[in-house]
Amino acid sequence: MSINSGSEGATIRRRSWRDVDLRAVAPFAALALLIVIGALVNPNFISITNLANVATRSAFIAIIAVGATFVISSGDLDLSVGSMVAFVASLMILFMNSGVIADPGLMLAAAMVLTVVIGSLCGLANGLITTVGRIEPFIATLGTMGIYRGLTTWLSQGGAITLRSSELQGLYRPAYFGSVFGLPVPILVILIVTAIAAFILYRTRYGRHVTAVGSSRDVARYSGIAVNRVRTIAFIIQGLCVAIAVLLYVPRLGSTSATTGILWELQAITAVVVGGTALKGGAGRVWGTICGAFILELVGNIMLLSNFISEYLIGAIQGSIIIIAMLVQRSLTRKA
Amino acid sequence: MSINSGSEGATIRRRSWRDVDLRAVAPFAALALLIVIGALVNPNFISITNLANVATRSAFIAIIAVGATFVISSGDLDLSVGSMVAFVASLMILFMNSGVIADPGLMLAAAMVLTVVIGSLCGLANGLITTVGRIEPFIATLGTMGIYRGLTTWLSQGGAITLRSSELQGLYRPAYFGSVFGLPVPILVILIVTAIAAFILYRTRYGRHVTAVGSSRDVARYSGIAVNRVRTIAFIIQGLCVAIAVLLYVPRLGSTSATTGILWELQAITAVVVGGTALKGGAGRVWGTICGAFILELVGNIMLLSNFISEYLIGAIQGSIIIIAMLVQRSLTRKA
Amino acid sequence: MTTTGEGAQTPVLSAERVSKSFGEVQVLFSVDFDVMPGEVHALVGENGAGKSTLVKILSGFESPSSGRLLLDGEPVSLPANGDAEALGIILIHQEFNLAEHLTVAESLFLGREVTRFGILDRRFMRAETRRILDMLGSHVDENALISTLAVADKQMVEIAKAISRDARVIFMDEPTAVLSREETDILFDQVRKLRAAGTSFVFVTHKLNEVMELSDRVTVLRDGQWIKTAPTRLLDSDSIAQLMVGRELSSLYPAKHEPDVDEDVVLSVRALSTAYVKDVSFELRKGEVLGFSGLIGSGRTEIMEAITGLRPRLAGEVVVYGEPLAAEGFREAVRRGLAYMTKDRKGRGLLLDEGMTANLTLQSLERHVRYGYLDPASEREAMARAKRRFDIRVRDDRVRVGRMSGGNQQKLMLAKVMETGPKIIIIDEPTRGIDVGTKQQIYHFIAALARDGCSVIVVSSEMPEVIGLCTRVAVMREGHLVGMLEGDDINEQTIMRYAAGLKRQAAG
Amino acid sequence: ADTKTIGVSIPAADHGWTAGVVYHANRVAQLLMKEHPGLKVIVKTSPDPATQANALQDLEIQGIDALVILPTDPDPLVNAIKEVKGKGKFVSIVDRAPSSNDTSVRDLYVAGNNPALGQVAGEYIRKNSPEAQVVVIRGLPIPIDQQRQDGFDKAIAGSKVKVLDRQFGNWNRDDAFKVMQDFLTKYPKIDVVWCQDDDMAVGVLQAIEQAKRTDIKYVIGGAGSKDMIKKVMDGDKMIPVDVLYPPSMVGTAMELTAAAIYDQIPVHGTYTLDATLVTKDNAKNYYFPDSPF
Ligand SMILES: Nc1ncnc2c1ncn2[C@@H]1O[C@H](COP(=O)(O)OP(=O)(O)OP(=O)(O)O)[C@@H](O)[C@H]1O
Ligand SMILES: Nc1ncnc2c1ncn2[C@@H]1O[C@H](COP(=O)(O)OP(=O)(O)OP(=O)(O)O)[C@@H](O)[C@H]1O
Ligand SMILES: [Mg+2]
Ligand SMILES: [Mg+2]
Repeated sequence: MSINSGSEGATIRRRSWRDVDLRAVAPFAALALLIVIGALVNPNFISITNLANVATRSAFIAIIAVGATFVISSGDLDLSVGSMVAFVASLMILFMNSGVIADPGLMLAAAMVLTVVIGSLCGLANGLITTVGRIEPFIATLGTMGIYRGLTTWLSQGGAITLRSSELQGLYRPAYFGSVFGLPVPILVILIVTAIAAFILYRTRYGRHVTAVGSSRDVARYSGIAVNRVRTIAFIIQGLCVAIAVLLYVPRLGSTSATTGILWELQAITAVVVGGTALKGGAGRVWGTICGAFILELVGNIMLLSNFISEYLIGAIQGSIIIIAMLVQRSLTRKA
Repeated sequence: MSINSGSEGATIRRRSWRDVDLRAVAPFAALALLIVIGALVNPNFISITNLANVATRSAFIAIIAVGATFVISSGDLDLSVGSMVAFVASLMILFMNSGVIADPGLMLAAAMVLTVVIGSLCGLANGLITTVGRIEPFIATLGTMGIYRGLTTWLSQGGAITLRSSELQGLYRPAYFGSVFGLPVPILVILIVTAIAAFILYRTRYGRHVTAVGSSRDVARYSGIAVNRVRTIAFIIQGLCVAIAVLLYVPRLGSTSATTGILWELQAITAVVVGGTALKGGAGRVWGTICGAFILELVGNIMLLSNFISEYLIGAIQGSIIIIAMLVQRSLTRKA
Repeated sequence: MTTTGEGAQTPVLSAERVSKSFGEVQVLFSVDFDVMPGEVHALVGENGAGKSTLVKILSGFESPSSGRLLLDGEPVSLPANGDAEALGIILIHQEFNLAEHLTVAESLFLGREVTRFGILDRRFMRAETRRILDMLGSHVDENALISTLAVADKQMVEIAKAISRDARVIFMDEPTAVLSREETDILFDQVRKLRAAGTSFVFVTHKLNEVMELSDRVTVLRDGQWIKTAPTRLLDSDSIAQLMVGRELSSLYPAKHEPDVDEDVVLSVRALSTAYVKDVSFELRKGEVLGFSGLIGSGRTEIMEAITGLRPRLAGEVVVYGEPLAAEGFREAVRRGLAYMTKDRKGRGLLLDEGMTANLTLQSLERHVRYGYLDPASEREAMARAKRRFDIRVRDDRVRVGRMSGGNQQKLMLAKVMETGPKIIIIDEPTRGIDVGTKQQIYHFIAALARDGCSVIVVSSEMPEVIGLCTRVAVMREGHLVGMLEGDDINEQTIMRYAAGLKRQAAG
Repeated sequence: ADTKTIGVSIPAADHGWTAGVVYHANRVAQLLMKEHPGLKVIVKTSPDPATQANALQDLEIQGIDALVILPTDPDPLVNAIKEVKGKGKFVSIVDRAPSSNDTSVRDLYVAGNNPALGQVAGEYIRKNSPEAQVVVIRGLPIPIDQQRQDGFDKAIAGSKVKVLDRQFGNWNRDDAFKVMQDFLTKYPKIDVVWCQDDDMAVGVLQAIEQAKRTDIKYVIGGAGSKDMIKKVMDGDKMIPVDVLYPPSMVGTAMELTAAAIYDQIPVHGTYTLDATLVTKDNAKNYYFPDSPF
């Protein structure tokens, strides 16, 4: 066997690198294509402000989708994230309105910690119902989706929950609207969250276990992996990501209602899949997910900036663009 | 080896049969439980009128879910059904409003044929995009969901499309409100559609192939099954079921709007899963699906009839009930 | 039976200068091969030699990169995806090809269902399935779901599926790898019957005694090259082995090394019961190689899985190094130095969509953690080590494990389990699908482990393996441990008598 | 020379009333552009607050001089609106007011009167059937819905009118149909249905008709869809009145805004539109057969 290992080995490595690269690159190619289209549609599109705007507001979906990448890679699905945003954000605002802590800085810090804790607990609940309760994740999280949304409606008594203290609001505003070295905070947060997620998924034991559990529960079990724990942690990571998204969401609008985050779960899942992660579980692509979230947001942005499309048809065109983007991706990958 | 074949074979056979039965029975047990709960909550619940109401209005979701059972069994997913209902119904009403055929009876017949054709074509489109385009069904049908919904919005200019001819309306009304031998037409249609579907799924070659394709694409391919054709036909069946649901939907309110059928896809999928079909593909349970659709509708009905639940919490309780129903089912199955 | 008059007849099916590459990796180099009417043609070679690939090409599941195929002397291009069945060319895949959600009868007729007036004739198909299974002496229930079947039963279903078809040539890619001797005999009877009726067989196996027993001609492949085709009667096992490996093989089994009687007991199993297995007790000493023999379905796998905590126990106790081991605690067991290698490499052993390294280190990732993160360099090293140690041969280092040859998958799985550095190793079917050369390496490897103070349990359906390797042999029958043999008692006859229920010891 | 841009951000047409908003916004946009040759009016629709906040940014990118916004949900959008206002643009808010509705948020507020919509309906019931047993079908759980409920409750406070039940119908015909069916099962006697939206009234009427119940005296919807106005005009017993909540208010706001940026008229403050009670007598004034709503 060693006879042909020399030359062959070399070509093989090159080929498979190209292969891997193209698969990972495909969503980025679709993104680039969209940017070109956008530039043609409206000259304002390509301005830094606009692109920064788009990137900034994709933050919520992007961050949630990073969490979804874990859940989906481990072979599950979480439909409750949209309602979870509403629920967690409501609790955060209610806590800040409660005024239990006088000092605004302290109050804000406490509220942020609380948010992270609640988000993780919501994720934990999803995880336990799915794994310990052995219910299909689709149904389990559809159930909790109803629960979180219902609780939000109840908390808000059908209305809105608004951050009352303008001092707190002023203090908190920069978390969404501010920027560091010219980089808007949300973009910074996306990058940090994704980098950490990529590290966890690709460079830690846990990440490897997620992939294994997603590709085959049985193999994972026979390899001594605590399958249910891995799955539950993935749900907790999802909850954590939701909490981070909430931390950015609350300073932006300063208020929530029962309609906050409606259909975000579908958008998050779409971002994950457009980014190249398979819904069946297995290998996850975190950077692809981010790219997918940008793509979704860009499509909407281009629609809005173009002035020749009947607003009634926006949905239809958005749908077509998603399909076309996937076809482009597919044909790129096929050539590899 | 033949030494122990006698007794061993027998025990195994008995065991697996019992297993199958309980699994299939579980959703019905959950349904029975709900009916008992309902009767306790409100004496009116158990009246024939109420139960008939519930069964009747579950018709749309039930029939759509029967189609979804095929798609899901073959390992795919169709998120576009809700928008497809809106789209097909709009076209049907627009056709009837167009007045191209003077005779109302003929017109109605033509419209019904048209509806069936359009539904099947929509299904075909979904199928081709998924199989020939090789796009994850989740994304492909999310795309067409946008497209059908967008086209509906455009057709209705955002408003409602209403059947204008009151003669036609009068003629068509019994299709939803009428009854045959005391059995409301929609219930009759559910039963017929389900019986046919069960026959196809369990008693024909095509049905067998659906299961095989959903269980393992490779095995199916290696067994000489035209995998893509089987999958595409499942999508067409889904389209057909949507068309049948539309045939019942239009006579009910005589009008559609851009909001018609919103989130019905989630309900249909939930019905399928609650009915015992696994989302991963493989075994489909048509009667279970119908039962799942009833369960969903019953939960809502019981909520409304009960007097002690805040209207804000209905969503939360509905979610909990679904989870509890699944847990009950699961524990029943586990004992098997 | 001796229809081997070469040249006299035209071959049913033949390959001329067939080559095959996957991407830029060539796995077959200009191979010639032919199948005569009514012969059994054995195809042998080391793991990864390209046997499965050749067989897939000849049955239309792969297309050759160059060269041509001839059917009845006429060039053909076989239809893809098993449609060659219509031409009477049938392949029993090395890896199972059954849908888990179907029943046995449904699987048997998948793709060629029998209908009456468009309705599936389920009763007929069930009866027909029963008939074929009975013919094969299989007790498998025709209504059972494939997912509930044991590995061996799945193999029988595959065989039944092939035999039930109207075949001219049947390719069998290691059909006996998971079968017991008895089942193999029944299979061979059927093969002989069909051969007499004119059906040809191509038989891929690593069991050279089976080659000698059944085949009329033998073709040897090595590293994708054709080496030799000859009538079986002109060869013997040793010469075939030599042709395969390209060198002389020393004795297959290493010298047995009996542990001292006063060695520590490292594992003791007391009155263990599960849903199927009843009241099993035994002890394992340091440095011992203990064999588990028995018929298929006798519960050996179940007891091992119960010991390691992969399956619920109903009663009994497992003590490891003097400390009891909790039930359902596979991870705990692994932590305490226990390792278990499954026999179901496709379903439970390996992640087929991942690469080799990810699989190798899956169970032992903690060894590759530096400062809290995984160190790819360390993993690569481990991979290189494992490739050397277990002689894992692939032509493309980044190949998905699912595409590796069966034997090399088996070696990778063994390597994966050994990566955890266990002290007590339970190996279920250690050499399933492994070529003789590598088999020898694995046997020596197991013996070396024992000498180094590890204890090994070998569960195997291959009697010679148990006999050649183990110092004690436990025999299971219908969920009971019926005998514990030592010394001269370890021979084929005695084991068989216990396994078949003709003899039984008091629980030991 | 006088090129100006007005951005109009409104909810996507997700039920009849919003469809009417879209219709009127586009209609008035055409009118305005004809009237002022240099004027560009960009109408954008958004399904939810987050998207609408994005739409505001996108409009800003296009260099608008004035913004007319009908918020999907006002409070979550306050910050986004302030952002625009902070850049010195003229901002008009239509219909749905944020809780802090002052000059720091907007220049002009054209108000549909949500509390009044509930109040007018409540007063009508109080006057015409003083001992009525009423079931209420609400919209979606968002603040405007709450305001309508509050207005209604205020109107019937202290009377013998009794609210039997309230449930959400999500401003959707099918959901309203379901809810009404269940109300009919639950209560043997219902006098009046208040469903505060004409879309939902369609489902309610069908449910009543199906049940062949005669105890229900009438149904009060709201908003003024052409179908319901027609019924009022024709003297339908079940729909004696409708409470106006005209989607055309967005057009009013656009006209006022154009006036503000062109004619430098000081248009500021709050313009509240009445929630007119449409009766058989005045119905034809509010009947627009061409509108999609
Ligand atoms: N689809 C594929 N893609 C890439 N490489 C492949 C593919 N199929 C087989 N190979 C490679 O071809 C070589 C020959 O494999 P093959 O399965 O034919 O071996 P084999 O002789 O059957 O071995 P074994 O006895 O272990 O079953 C192996 O190196 C394998 O990795
Ligand atoms: N009579 C029976 N009742 C219930 N289960 C049975 C019966 N006979 C066999 N089984 C099943 O068969 C399995 C025993 O097979 P197991 O794999 O443990 O045997 P084995 O000796 O390892 O055989 P193999 O050679 O297939 O590995 C058990 O898991 C059990 O579920
Ligand atoms: Mg092979
Ligand atoms: Mg075994």
